Amino acid sequence: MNGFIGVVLFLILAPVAGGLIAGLDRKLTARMQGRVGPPLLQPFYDVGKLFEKERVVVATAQNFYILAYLAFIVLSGALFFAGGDLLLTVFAFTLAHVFLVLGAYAAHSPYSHIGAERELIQVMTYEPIVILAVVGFYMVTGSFYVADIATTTVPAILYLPGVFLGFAAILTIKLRKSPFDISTSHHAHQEIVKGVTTEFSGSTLGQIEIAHWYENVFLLGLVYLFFAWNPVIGIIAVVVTYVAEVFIDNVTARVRWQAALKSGWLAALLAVANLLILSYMMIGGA
Amino acid sequence: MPKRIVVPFGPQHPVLPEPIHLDLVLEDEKVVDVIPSIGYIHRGLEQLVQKREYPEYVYVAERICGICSFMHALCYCQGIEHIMEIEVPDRARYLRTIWSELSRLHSHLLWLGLFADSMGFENLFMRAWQLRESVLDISEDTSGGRIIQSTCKVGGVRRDIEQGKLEEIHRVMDTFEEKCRGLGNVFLNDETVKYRLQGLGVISKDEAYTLGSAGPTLRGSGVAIDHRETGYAAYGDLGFKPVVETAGDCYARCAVRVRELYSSIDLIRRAIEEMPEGGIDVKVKGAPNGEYFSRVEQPRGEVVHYLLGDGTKHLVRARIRTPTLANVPALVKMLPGAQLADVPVVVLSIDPCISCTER
Amino acid sequence: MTTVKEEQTTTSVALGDLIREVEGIHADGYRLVQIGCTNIGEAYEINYSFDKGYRFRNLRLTVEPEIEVPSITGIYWGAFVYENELHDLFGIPVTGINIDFKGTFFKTAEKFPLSITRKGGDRCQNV
Amino acid sequence: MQTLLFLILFPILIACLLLFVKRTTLRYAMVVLSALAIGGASIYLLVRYAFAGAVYFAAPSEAASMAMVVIEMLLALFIIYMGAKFRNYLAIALAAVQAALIVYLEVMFPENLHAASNLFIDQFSIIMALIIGIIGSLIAVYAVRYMETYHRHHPEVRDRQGMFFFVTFAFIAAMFGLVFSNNLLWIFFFWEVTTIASFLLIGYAETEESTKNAFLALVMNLLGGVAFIAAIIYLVMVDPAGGGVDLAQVLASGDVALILIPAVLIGFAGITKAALMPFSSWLLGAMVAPTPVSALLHSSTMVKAGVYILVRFAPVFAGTFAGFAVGLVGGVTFVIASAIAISQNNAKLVLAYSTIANLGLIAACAGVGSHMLVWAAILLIVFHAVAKSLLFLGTGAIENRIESRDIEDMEGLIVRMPKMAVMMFIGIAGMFLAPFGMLVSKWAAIEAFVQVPFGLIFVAILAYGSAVTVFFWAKWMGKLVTVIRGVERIEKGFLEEPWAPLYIITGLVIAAVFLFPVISSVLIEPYVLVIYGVTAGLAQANVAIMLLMMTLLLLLPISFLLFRKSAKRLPAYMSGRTATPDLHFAGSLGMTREAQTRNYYLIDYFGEARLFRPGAVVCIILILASWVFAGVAL
Amino acid sequence: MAFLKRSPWILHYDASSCNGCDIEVLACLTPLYDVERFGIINTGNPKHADVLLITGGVNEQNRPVVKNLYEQMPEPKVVIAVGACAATGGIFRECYNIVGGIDKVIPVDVYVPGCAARPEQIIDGVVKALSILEERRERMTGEAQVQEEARHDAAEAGESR
Amino acid sequence: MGPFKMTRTVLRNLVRGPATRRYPEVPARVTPGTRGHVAIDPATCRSCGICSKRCPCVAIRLDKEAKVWEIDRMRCIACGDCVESCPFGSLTMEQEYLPPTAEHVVDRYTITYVKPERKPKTKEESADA
Ligand code: SF4
Ligand code: SF4
Ligand code: SF4
Ligand code: SF4
Ligand code: SF4
Ligand code: SF4
Ligand code: SF4
Ligand code: SF4
Repeated sequence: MNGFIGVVLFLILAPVAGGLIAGLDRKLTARMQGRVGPPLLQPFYDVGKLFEKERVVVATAQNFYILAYLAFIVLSGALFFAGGDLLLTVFAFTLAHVFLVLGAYAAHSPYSHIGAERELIQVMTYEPIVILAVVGFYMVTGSFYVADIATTTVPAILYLPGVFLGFAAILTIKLRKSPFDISTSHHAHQEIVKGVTTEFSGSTLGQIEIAHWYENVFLLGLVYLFFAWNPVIGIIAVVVTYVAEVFIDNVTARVRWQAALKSGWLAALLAVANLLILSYMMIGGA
Repeated sequence: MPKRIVVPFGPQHPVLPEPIHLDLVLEDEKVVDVIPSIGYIHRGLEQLVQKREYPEYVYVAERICGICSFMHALCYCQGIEHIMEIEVPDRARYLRTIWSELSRLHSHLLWLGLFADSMGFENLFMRAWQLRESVLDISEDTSGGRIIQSTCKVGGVRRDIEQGKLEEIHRVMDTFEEKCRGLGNVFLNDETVKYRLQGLGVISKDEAYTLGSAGPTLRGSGVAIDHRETGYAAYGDLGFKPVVETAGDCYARCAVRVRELYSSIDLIRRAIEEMPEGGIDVKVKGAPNGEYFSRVEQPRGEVVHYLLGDGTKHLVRARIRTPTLANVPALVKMLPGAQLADVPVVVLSIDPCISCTER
Repeated sequence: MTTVKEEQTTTSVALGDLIREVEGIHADGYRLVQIGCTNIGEAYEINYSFDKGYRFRNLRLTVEPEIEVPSITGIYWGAFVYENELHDLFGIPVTGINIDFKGTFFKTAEKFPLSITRKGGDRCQNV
Repeated sequence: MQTLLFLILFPILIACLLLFVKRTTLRYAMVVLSALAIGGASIYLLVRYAFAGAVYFAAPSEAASMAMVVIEMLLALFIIYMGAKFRNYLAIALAAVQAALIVYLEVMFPENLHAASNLFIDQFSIIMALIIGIIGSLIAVYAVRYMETYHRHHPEVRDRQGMFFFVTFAFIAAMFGLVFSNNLLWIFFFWEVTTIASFLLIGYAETEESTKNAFLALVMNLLGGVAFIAAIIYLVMVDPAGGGVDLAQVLASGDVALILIPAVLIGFAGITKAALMPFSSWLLGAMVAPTPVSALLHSSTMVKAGVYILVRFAPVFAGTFAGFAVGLVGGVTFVIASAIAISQNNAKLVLAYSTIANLGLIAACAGVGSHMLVWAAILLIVFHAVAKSLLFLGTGAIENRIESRDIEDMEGLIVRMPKMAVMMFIGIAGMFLAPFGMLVSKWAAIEAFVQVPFGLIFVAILAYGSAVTVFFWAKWMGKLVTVIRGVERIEKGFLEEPWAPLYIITGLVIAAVFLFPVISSVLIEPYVLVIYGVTAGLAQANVAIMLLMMTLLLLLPISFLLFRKSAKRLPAYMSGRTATPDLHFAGSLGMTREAQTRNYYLIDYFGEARLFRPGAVVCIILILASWVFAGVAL
Repeated sequence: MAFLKRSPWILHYDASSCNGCDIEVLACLTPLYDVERFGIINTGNPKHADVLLITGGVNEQNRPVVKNLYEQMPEPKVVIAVGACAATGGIFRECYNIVGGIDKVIPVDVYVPGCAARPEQIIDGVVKALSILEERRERMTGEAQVQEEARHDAAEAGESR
Repeated sequence: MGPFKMTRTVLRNLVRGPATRRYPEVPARVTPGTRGHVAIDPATCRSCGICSKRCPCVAIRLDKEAKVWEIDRMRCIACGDCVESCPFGSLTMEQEYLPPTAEHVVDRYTITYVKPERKPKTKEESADA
């Protein structure tokens, strides 16, 4: 029953929260750059605007994949907030991104194609660490279920500092922030124009934005799990992590994809090291 | 060669402030060949000498480019003055130097911003452009225009800067220098920036020289050529040493420009300190008859205005060779081997200014 | 008092001697500054400008319209930008350019806008 | 027992008949009918024995064994002949060694060479039989049409279709024999038959390259064969269980330390046959053969024999360092082969590397050998067989139409061959996406590895390996769905295309997801339960969610109708450069160029040249380590 | 709801300007002017843009580019000509290679005078364009029904070729 | 600070608040020397035509017969040459920038200067033809 409530709350509140987070993000970024920045509700205006625009496509099929992307992002988020199996959630999440990439491929345009390739490199970059993070949770709490992990009394972060650091590193990929915003980014001045999203416009672009909001809430949920033993600390940690990501965005240049891939995989190695030590301790302790 | 793709890059492209087009031939993301195509800004304004009398052509020269606007005017005016053997008052020479160096500051800061942007360092872009506004404010205070100063004319300058203002600029320069050094520190010492720049787009000293490169592109490869050394305007009085780096990569070119910020600030301060009294212009009569290759060091390198007059009010020919055109061959040599992500960085590293290149 | 520390010299060169002269200048360690053209009514004056330590040397080649001019890109690789320009704006046939844009370097509304035999005349924009 | 014998002998009969059939239509009819018979029989097997547990049959032994030895000798002679003809002395040497060892065995230990029961069947065998019986015979059906077209496209190749189908069916028969035998000597016999059969099929085109690759496969597999026979000799000499060559008794033997040595040797044979590193090159070389051969080798036969034997021995490996090392060979193979797959643009090579990778994964599961892992390994075998056969057959069908097996040339297949593209799409999805089977198995493997000591290494390997897998599959998928302009549709209606096997297998890929709970609970879980006393499975809730995902996936395309009408079409963004809808733009120097969209292959990072050798070296070290560990354990 | 007015995304293109106006357009994005206060984002991609900001007098080679960019923008959209060059050709009017003003190539909705146009003027220009944009949107939704039908038919006709 | 040299700037920005000039709430920065737009005093213009001859953009048109002085605001580059060259000081450079318009405007002024013997008429100005 709890799970059901979680799902409903997620479906309704996540876009609101995600949009507000995006608004705060932009505001904060602007302040870090010495600017005033847009109104807090700007992301909602933007998406609202996108739905007012004309539908323009290169190939009709491209919009279909984006709908699937949105559907599976929502599904993976819903699975998460229903307290479901974390590993399955992660796989659904990957599936969603494959749809995004396919949408970009379908459009058959040079820049969206390069964006798609880069998006796939990104998936390849963050996938190991995400899986390892899930495994880390299992090792600490003995369960793959979000419901169990979220209600644990074990401070996961103390056991998984390396995993958390690795996860924080790849979070910049998922939030599309410097230094790893290689496939598309929130600002225009990129060598591949808008990358994956180049050929999407109007309501389809709006759907991508909404999916992004859902995704961010889900990702922050993952961050929360590291601190779940104490909800207050958990929420503070989520806020601090997010602010740190915005900060990193503002103090780094974008790197090449090679460096992104290397960093992601090194971060995963860090996580592996962390888990190996953990398993050694557990065997030793047992 | 099976695994190659061709991607059109530009003319409209968010990292390019100005339209150029590149056919990029890529292997995955490695650039194996690049063929530029330009001409999107070619207006044909050299031809306007036939429609504008030579004093009015200054306004056209200023608009060859909005960034080093003043220097084009300066180069043009110095050329006409040389042909007509006009001696410009000392105060005008000093004022010209100040405006020149202000232009350089504004141009370099602008470029640093765009360069940061090409690396995806948005905040650094914002910072550089924020600092640049101080220069634009001085420019507007002294000339009435933020971008296009329009203060140079044949025979001197159009406006004077009063003493109080000069002192204020001198004061502003102190705090401004500190801020610039903070900015320069990021460009020269930040790890992510170094990662993006070092070893990228290398041009050796010999190559840079024989390809005819100019400005920071040349000096970044270790060749100490800077036309201010010849001592036009007040540079002869103030003394000047070129800024040189040796690595020849994007980082070196960036470093040259960063260090030139400091040297420009210094020149402005000394010009203010040594500012002579007197008039700012002389009356100009007659028309130029003769030819001259007028050369001035712009932010991007030496600009050449070849002026040919036949004693009428209209020049026969004004041929403008700008530094970017001279740097294009070097660019074509720099790009192959870079990654797609580096294309904007390498392209910007020569500080391409298409507007003057194509005229 | 301005004293500009530079010297400018201009020497004429015949079409046949061009390559040899340029080779000599290259051997002397000069760098290429520019190649520029002037339409002097019935012929073109092409200035090849070189510089070494602020010593500015010009080779001046005077050619009639339609006369082929050899490319110096074999000596100065980067000369292609200027030579393409000579072709596109003045209609001077330059032969053997290493990167020949074949008239697409500057795409202009009228062909060879600065040539002697300019066709289009002035465009009236004063309306 | 009759069914078992039928499945082994009937294909041989058909094989002999096909040797003499020259007309395609007749051949087609025969193959279809026998496919129905074989498929039907394997399904009957399922119905008959699914709930019966392991059933043993004391099949006729003396005569059969004699026949086998004779055939083995003949085969050895054949190899020596071929080796002499093509000057491959290594093959001759290995065949000679093998023959000598067999003779040694027969002469020295005649009394120990009996198993209590020579044939048996259990749930695992049923699964294997279903794969061989259904997928294998579908491939055979497909092959008839394919070979016809093949010869039309390759007039230079000598038409030996009679021989081709003879070997194909002999192959199927041998595979049945292999999975039904309880006598290690019998297993070895069938093992050798598959080796020779693959040798013949790979060399079918009789070009220099195909002959070379055929010998490569032969030599590597013979190497495994030598290890196999060595294992049997060791078993017979020590006779730890007292059961001689009786597989069931060997496995049930309590003295793990003693069995470990033959297990490791047989495991080595499995490694060669399953084309794990460093022996992957034979499977890659096998790509020169006509596509149905690849499909056969990769999905239902040959390599599956390798992992079959590994999974059989999993209980022996479980918890030993030797087993761990064998598992690591699989793990390393998995991650390296997946990475190399990124750099390949030849569709068949991508499939080959992916096969090697997946076999590696199965071997990793088997080597570590906990109950959950065996459960996952069997799932992997099932799902891999289904999806991979679809992909191979699909690639073949596409190749016949567009005359290229380059993935780049499959761009826009959704426009040119929509039905084929959808089938390929489903096949690829089957290989790496939730909720399809492969992914589910990987998921199960991760959950299982976490629970064994040092399993973390495997988890890490899986984490990296799956990441890489996503990349190379998704980019292929992307090529398929790219919508290109200005091309013709080159595919006929549903019924006109000879694609019945493809439709069926596509159906199987999807059905496998829905049937997965049944397969697991009816076949795999009981098997695991019998061996380990505990069983594994997926939580009910998760199964439900997966079914939900699958349903969502199937429903989503309906929304496609929604988009059909409502949008304005514009050309792609080309930086403002004027361009045509088929992406030609005005390039520099006055040229018209096409903006191609090629996938990334990242050869500098994931190229064969860069990764294969290190991977092979690591694997050789691990194999040696497994022997050392096995020796030490003794 | 008129979200359009609160989120005008711009595309800037330099159609043969002298850079003066371009850098002022860019300056609008930077801290001292910060047009993101009005929800303005520089998208760099015509397919995402609502407002096309063009500088310069359009030369021969830019003519098709400008058209192409304009066509790639989804409705509703507006065009702002920034600076004297973009409005009339400015000082380069008489050059042989200049068409002379953006409106010779695509319809222009707002002209921003100046050489170079000041950031404040550019901001004013965008604000002025917003009401035009809003008008267009209303017209578009009104006509949507009709257009939808027409497009539908056209698509159908195209499909069944 | 460590590898990220931008840190100090970011922190300073956060503490000091935005540097933004809040146009339009705060009026645009102008200086006494700012070149905004050209203004004419039709009462003193003697129709000499020097301004229109000097203007590099040919933005000024003078019709001596009709006594009309026109300026094309969209063409003027605010160089100030006309102002400097007007021998009668009829032209001035104002600091205000012109607002953007939806239409291409040409401002037209009727010259009201009359020879000093006669009394000048009342000023009259009409914009937009
Ligand atoms: S383009 Fe060149 S000449 Fe023109 S202003 Fe800029 S640097 Fe100076
Ligand atoms: S290089 Fe040319 S276009 Fe660039 S700023 Fe200088 S003059 Fe302008
Ligand atoms: S309008 Fe002007 S440019 Fe055109 S013909 Fe008349 S005078 Fe010449
Ligand atoms: S002729 Fe006019 S439009 Fe053309 S460049 Fe010159 S001023 Fe601009
Ligand atoms: S209006 Fe002036 S500043 Fe703007 S582009 Fe034209 S000449 Fe340059
Ligand atoms: S006002 Fe001066 S310039 Fe004009 S006509 Fe009279 S005397 Fe001549
Ligand atoms: S300010 Fe300059 S451009 Fe404007 S009218 Fe006067 S002279 Fe012409
Ligand atoms: S404004 Fe001045 S210069 Fe122009 S016509 Fe009138 S008096 Fe003459």
